[in-house]
Amino acid sequence: MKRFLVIFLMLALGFYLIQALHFVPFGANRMGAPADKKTVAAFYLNETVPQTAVANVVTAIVVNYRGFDTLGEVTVLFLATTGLASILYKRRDEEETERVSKPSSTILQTGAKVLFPLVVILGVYVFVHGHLTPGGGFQGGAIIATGFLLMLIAYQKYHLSHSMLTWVESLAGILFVSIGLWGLITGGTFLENSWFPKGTLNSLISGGAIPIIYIAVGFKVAAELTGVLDILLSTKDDKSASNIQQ
Amino acid sequence: MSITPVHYIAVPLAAAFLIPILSKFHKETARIIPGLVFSYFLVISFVLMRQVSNTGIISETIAGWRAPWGINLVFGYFSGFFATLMSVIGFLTWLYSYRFKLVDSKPAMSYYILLMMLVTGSIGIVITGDIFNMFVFLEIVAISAFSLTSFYPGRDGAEAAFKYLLIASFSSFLILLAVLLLYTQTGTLNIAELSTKVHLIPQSLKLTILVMFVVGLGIESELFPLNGWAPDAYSQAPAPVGAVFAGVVVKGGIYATMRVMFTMFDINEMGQILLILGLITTIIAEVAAIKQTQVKRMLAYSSIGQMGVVMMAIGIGTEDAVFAALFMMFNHAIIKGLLFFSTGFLLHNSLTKTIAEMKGVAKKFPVLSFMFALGSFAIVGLPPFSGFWSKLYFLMAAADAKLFSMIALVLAVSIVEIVYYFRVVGVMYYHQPDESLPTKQPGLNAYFVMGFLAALIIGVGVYPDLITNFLHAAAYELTHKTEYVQTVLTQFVR
Amino acid sequence: MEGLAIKILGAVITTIVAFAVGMTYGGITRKLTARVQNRVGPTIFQNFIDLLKLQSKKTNIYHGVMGHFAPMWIITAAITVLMFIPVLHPGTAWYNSWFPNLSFHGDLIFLLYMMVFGSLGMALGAGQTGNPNSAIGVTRGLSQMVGFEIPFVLALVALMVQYQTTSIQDIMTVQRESGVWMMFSNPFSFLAALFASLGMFRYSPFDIVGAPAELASGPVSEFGGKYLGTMMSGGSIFAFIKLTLYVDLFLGGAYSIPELLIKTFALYMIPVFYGWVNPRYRTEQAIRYFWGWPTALGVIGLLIAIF
Amino acid sequence: MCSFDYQTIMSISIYGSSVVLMLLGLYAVLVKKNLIKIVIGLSIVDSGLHLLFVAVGYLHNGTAPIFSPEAVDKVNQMVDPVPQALVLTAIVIGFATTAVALSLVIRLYKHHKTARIDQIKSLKW
Amino acid sequence: MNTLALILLILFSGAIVAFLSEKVSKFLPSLIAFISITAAGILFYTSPADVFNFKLSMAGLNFTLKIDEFSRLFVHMIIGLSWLASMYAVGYMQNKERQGTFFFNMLLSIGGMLGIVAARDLVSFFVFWEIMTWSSFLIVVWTGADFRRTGIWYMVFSAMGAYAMLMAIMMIYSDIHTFNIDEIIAAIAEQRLPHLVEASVLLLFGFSVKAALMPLHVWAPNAYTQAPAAYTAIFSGVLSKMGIFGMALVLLSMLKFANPADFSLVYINGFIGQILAWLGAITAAIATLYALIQTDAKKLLAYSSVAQLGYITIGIAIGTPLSVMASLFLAVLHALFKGTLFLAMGAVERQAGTTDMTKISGLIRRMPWTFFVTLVSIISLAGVPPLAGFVGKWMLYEALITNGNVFMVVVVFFSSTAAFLYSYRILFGIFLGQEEDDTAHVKEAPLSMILPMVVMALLLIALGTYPGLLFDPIAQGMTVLGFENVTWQMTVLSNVWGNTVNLMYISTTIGVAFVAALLFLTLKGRKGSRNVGTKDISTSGEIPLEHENLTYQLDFFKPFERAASPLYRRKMTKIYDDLSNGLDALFDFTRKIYTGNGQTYALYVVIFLVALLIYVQNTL
Repeated sequence: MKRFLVIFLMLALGFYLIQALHFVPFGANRMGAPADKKTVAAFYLNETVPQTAVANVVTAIVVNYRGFDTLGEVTVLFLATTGLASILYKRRDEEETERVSKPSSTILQTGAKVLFPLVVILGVYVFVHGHLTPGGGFQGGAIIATGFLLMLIAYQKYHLSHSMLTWVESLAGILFVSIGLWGLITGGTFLENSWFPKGTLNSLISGGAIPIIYIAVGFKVAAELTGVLDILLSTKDDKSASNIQQ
Repeated sequence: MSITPVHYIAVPLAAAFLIPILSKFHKETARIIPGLVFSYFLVISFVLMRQVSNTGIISETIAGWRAPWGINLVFGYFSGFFATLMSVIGFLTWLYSYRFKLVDSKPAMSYYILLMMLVTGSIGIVITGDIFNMFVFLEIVAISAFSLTSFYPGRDGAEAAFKYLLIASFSSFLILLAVLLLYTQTGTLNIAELSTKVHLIPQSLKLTILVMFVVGLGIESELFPLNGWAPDAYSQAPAPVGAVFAGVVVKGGIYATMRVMFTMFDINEMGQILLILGLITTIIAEVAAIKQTQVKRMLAYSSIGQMGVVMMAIGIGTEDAVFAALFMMFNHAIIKGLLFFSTGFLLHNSLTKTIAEMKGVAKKFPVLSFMFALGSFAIVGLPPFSGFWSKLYFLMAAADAKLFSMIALVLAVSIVEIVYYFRVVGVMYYHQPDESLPTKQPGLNAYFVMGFLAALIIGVGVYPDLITNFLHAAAYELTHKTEYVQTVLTQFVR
Repeated sequence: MEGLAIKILGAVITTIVAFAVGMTYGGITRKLTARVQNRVGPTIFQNFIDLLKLQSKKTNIYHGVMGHFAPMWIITAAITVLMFIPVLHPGTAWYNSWFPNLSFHGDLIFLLYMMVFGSLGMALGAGQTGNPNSAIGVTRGLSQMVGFEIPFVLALVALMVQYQTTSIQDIMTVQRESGVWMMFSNPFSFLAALFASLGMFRYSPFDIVGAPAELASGPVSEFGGKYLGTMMSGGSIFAFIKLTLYVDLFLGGAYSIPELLIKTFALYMIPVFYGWVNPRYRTEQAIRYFWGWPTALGVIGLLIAIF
Repeated sequence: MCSFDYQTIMSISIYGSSVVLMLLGLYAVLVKKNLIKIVIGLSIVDSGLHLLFVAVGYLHNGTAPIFSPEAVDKVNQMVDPVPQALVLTAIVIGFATTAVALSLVIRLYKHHKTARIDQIKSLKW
Repeated sequence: MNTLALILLILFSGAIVAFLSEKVSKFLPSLIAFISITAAGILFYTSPADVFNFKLSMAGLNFTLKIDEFSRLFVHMIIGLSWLASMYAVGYMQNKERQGTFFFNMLLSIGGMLGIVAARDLVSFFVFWEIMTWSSFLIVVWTGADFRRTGIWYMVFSAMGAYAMLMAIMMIYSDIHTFNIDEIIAAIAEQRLPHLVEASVLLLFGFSVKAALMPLHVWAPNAYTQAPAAYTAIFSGVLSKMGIFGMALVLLSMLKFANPADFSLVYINGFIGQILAWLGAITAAIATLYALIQTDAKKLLAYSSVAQLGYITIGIAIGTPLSVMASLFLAVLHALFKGTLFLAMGAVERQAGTTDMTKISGLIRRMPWTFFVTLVSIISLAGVPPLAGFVGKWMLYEALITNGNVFMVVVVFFSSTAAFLYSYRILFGIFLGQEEDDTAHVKEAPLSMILPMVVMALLLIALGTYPGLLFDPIAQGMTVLGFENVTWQMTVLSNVWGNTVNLMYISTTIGVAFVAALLFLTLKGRKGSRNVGTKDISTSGEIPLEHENLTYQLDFFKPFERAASPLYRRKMTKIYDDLSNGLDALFDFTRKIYTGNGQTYALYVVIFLVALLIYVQNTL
């Protein structure tokens, strides 16, 4: 009964979604010519290179034009780790719990050992070149986190230093905010990019503060994602659950 | 460096990132830094409100890009009202929970960070001028709220948080979809520019977008069929967080609704629907509240009911109605705050937090019980407390719109409200305590917080002009969007 | 000053007449009742003899202040009501010289309430004696009063509405001028009032207050000597008052003492006769009785009076 | 009947798959009883939505909005960069939500010894 | 400083000080209350009449307070009775807990009442009305017994009334955008008020609640009973009169100005008046019937108050000069005698520990002064001449008869005859009858409690002969209501048919006869008379034994009850109970929407989304 109701609802919703998407023809140019700067997108395409000297427009948008969103986004991640820590918080006496995953095979362990540095390096590459190539802090951070995931799965006794993660994510966050605040302090606006030399287009050191922010974001994301994975993996169905005070 | 709206966001974020490091050196920093931030909020609010009254709406650019290109923050009377209210409630909540005994430093740290970010996120919703940015702040609020809801270990907190998360995911999905569709049609995400361009959207699509906003933001502002999460979340979160939910988080949702409905679109397009939704919400919530056995759950339903009335006022959509809605929100924030704060100690050691456990607490906690009773009197709208005026103004606005049947229904559910609030007061004062629960006496900080709120309730009740002029300005600003749009779109670059 | 003296004299004469008539009627009733029941019975003047005996007895028992006040209360009420009732037709020679009293200064509603005054005193006195029978008697009496008051008031209101006045003199004058007694112009109201009078006189079957068999005379059971004597006198005056009121209201009043005596005696015999043929009611039966036909008659009479 | 040219097929397949993903996810959320499946459903909804984000920014024969030295002049063929930036944010937020959701599921499972949503309703009415 | 504002300020700040001063001394709040009321009274009576005028513009609304001649009548009542009651309360509340709360609310409600009668705009009227309501609510529940039945019901009914008023106020506002009563009256005269009839009916509904009119009276008996006696006197004496005040305002002040040319309006006006009057009559009858089966003296008086308010309502609703005068006279009188009675019951409660008439009796020798004031008030209540109650009753009957409301007269007469029953019940139940051993220790109340009662009792006696003392302010007040040139005489009552009753003669006759009888009976055979106790009696000629139960208190009017059993069958409380149970079930059913299953909530969201989409796409 409920199933049919849901199917009906889905069909109706689908109908209205499609009806709505009918007004959004696929592949049509809705931003207008970049030179006209009629829409935000056109403005970005037109102005990114002259204004910020960043090759990757998406990066420019993410870090500069809409940098505030990114700050929020980083905060969301930060809150997720903080929240996770409090949701799955264990008292000291139960801290020494094992990881939930089963012991893994030698193949995985060996492979992980080999792959881990490569994955981390790839991640670092991705976020360092975020302003030049597709990719960036988030992507790089995520790649690094997968490396740690691999290690966490492969080695049951693999211990991450939470203190280290905290330091990394906090410092990266502080870096991001202080770059933003620097703009404010120097009399401009928050997250302002103009005080930093722009550099030349398509070189590693270009785009002013954008790469710095993106690297900070990369570290932060990597640390946070790793932290999340670690917390999730190291929680198990422990016996003490029943006597936790409600 | 002069104070600008972005301080509302940048300072707490810096603080939040700092706390994990600093608390490694000294555990108390996790408590104190949020307090400093909240105090700074008060300073910002005060300075900015003065600035607004001198020079009009403040529009601040981020990253140095002029309004449609970059994200901008807008601070006028309307946003300022919300930001100030949130700052005050946030500060009071921090002060109130300052001495909360927490198991050890780590959850305490999470608690204060999450609390701070809950308020910050809500203020972000309020001051941002960009619709996608608003979404991001909504998510910041949501994630902090999930974590705070399940803050107490135990199963019920997690259950409440999961329901909240499940429903809030729908909210973010719909808002995101609506923002995407808006973007495809107008090519911009700036609220001011959107308001000049929404007429370009085909009617059918516009309605779909509006519906998505109504549902998505309706979840945040606890409209009827969308509010299943609310009672659970309110009742499971720690009591001060309940106050923040009622005083800050919901206000963010309502603000977003108002901003979208008034500034971006025209309220008349969805006004009727909001009106009816608000009415249904009020009726069902109050009806559900009367049957509650848990105090905090009852307060939660009551909050929903109040928000229903606020939504009705928004649905009416005139300047007077908006004024009434703002007044009501102000009252709701301070009164519900007082109620949650006093229940926090009254039921401090209770496991089930039922009304029956409050039997005769007035003998042991005369001041707390008095505060609760005062809050009850105020929230049901008895003069000379502040709740009365907002009710009066709402009714006046509704009467202006000739919505008599609606007035009648709202007044009828007010009677229900009286019944359940007074029942609790009766239990507190006129029942003999049957067992002595080892309860905790509040500290001076909690007394200060409650005393302040009580003074505010009585002060505004006796002399509503303390706040009405300000609210009138806010209502005027919202219903006359030209100033907002012009300030944002024509501002000088840098 | 002379007028005042005459008034006082008239008042005294009125009181004496009322007292004598009431006592005598009581005696006649006792005699008649005895004859009907095939007994010899006391003399007609037995009541006077009783009174003499009571007043000359030494009163040993003092039941507290209310017990002391009760008889006075009754006699005061009786005299006051008597003063405000026109014994004879206004304008007649007899009336002007001897019975002017104060009857221009009161009206029907005042009389209705004033008549309760005495009962109230009695009730209070009876209450203080602490005798449960007295209290039971009082409650019965009050209950019965609520019973018969409804038809009575219906009749009186009909009267007042019909003649557009609340003054007794005016009612009498109207009856005299039109020559039609109320009894004939609105027989339903008259009947209702008549039924009410059955309760008012407290003869069997409505003698539930005194109820000699079970309550030992009820309210008065604890009184003796001067107290009981005074109460008896008051009661006699009240009997006269009630009869006179009925005559004034429904039988066109009287022009002379003999006419008054004839009319009152005729009226008085109705409850007496009724009592002979009926055993005592229980209280609720009595109340139900009054709320039955008498009330219906009263309503009809009132409707007639309105339209 | 519309002609099945490249554009239509792409439109149907991309939009269609994103809509289908969203609806499938929603279906899972609304019907599946297992908490993990519900969380997966939420993720699927998110994926569909993210796909839609990218899809609406697409331009026919467009290129990535990156000014590589050889493509500096292709500015007119670049796809809309804004939805791509937005979707980045959305993905991260989706990740955060999922992480919190999973942690809540873990805790719920710990206390209720079940992951069926219809058996976890100690808070009601 | 404006005098009126100062009076209100004194009362309100006195309330707060009294509340706080409890911490210092238990005795202090009562003293502060007494002092504040005294100060307010002195201020009121020493200021010239034209200074009671106060305007305030706040929060976009204009508040106007003004004491006109009509209000002045009520102010006399409020200040007078409150002053006496607060004097009484000093002794009455001695050694009780939570005095601060009590006196706080007492002063607040007194201030609220003053505000109500002074208000010349509907918002301040409503504000003061609500302040009065909740402060009296707090006193009603002060003892804490039976909170649900007493407190919640009182509050719910009050709220129903208040919100009906608010609804009416909003209707008026939507028509003419003002709250000022004078402007509203002007608008009525100019027929600019389309919602006049609805608004008036709603307003009257609201006032009927406070005046405890028939279907809305169920809160009153419990509330009057539960409040401490010192306050019940005010509660029943003047607070309930606020409903009467409001009715007078609507019926006589507002509706009267409806254009006579508008036939339907006039018709409705008369119709409303008739309905209200009949409700009042039925209230009087039913409440009297319930009063006489009570065993608790306060509850009995509570029902009696409801009945008396019924009479008062009739007079206002009929709206002829005589009836309004009767009504206002009765209103003042009711304040006096019911105030005295409640105070006396309070004294009994304080001295003997209870007012349950099955538990105490025979207190006449222990508390003679209390008995005296009770007797005087009861005689007034019963309307027996020569005390003041008769005057009010007489005027009411004459007004009804001369106005042609003949069947109403019968109903009213029935109820006031039945009132004799409970009048006797209360006198007998507490003061007369057998003296019990467990009440042997009872002493008379202290002087500070006796004095206020005696003052009021003396007033009742005086007004019985000189009602003109009260007719003067009433006639002045009625001028404001539009009854100009109401004739009245100091000691003579008269109706429109020209019939008169001379109270002077009545009192003189009674006095002379009484004195004569007193002399006769007291002087005759004084010697040898023996003062005996209540056990010294003969029942059916037998001397009762020691253990024999001679107390007759239970089922006092059982025969009457049996006779009138059809009238007792339907209890209004039962109907309300059924209603509230039904609502409860409905509420319980409704909240099942919140099933607790998160998935269901999600389903709601999607259903709602789809429904809204379908609705919006297909209709807008």
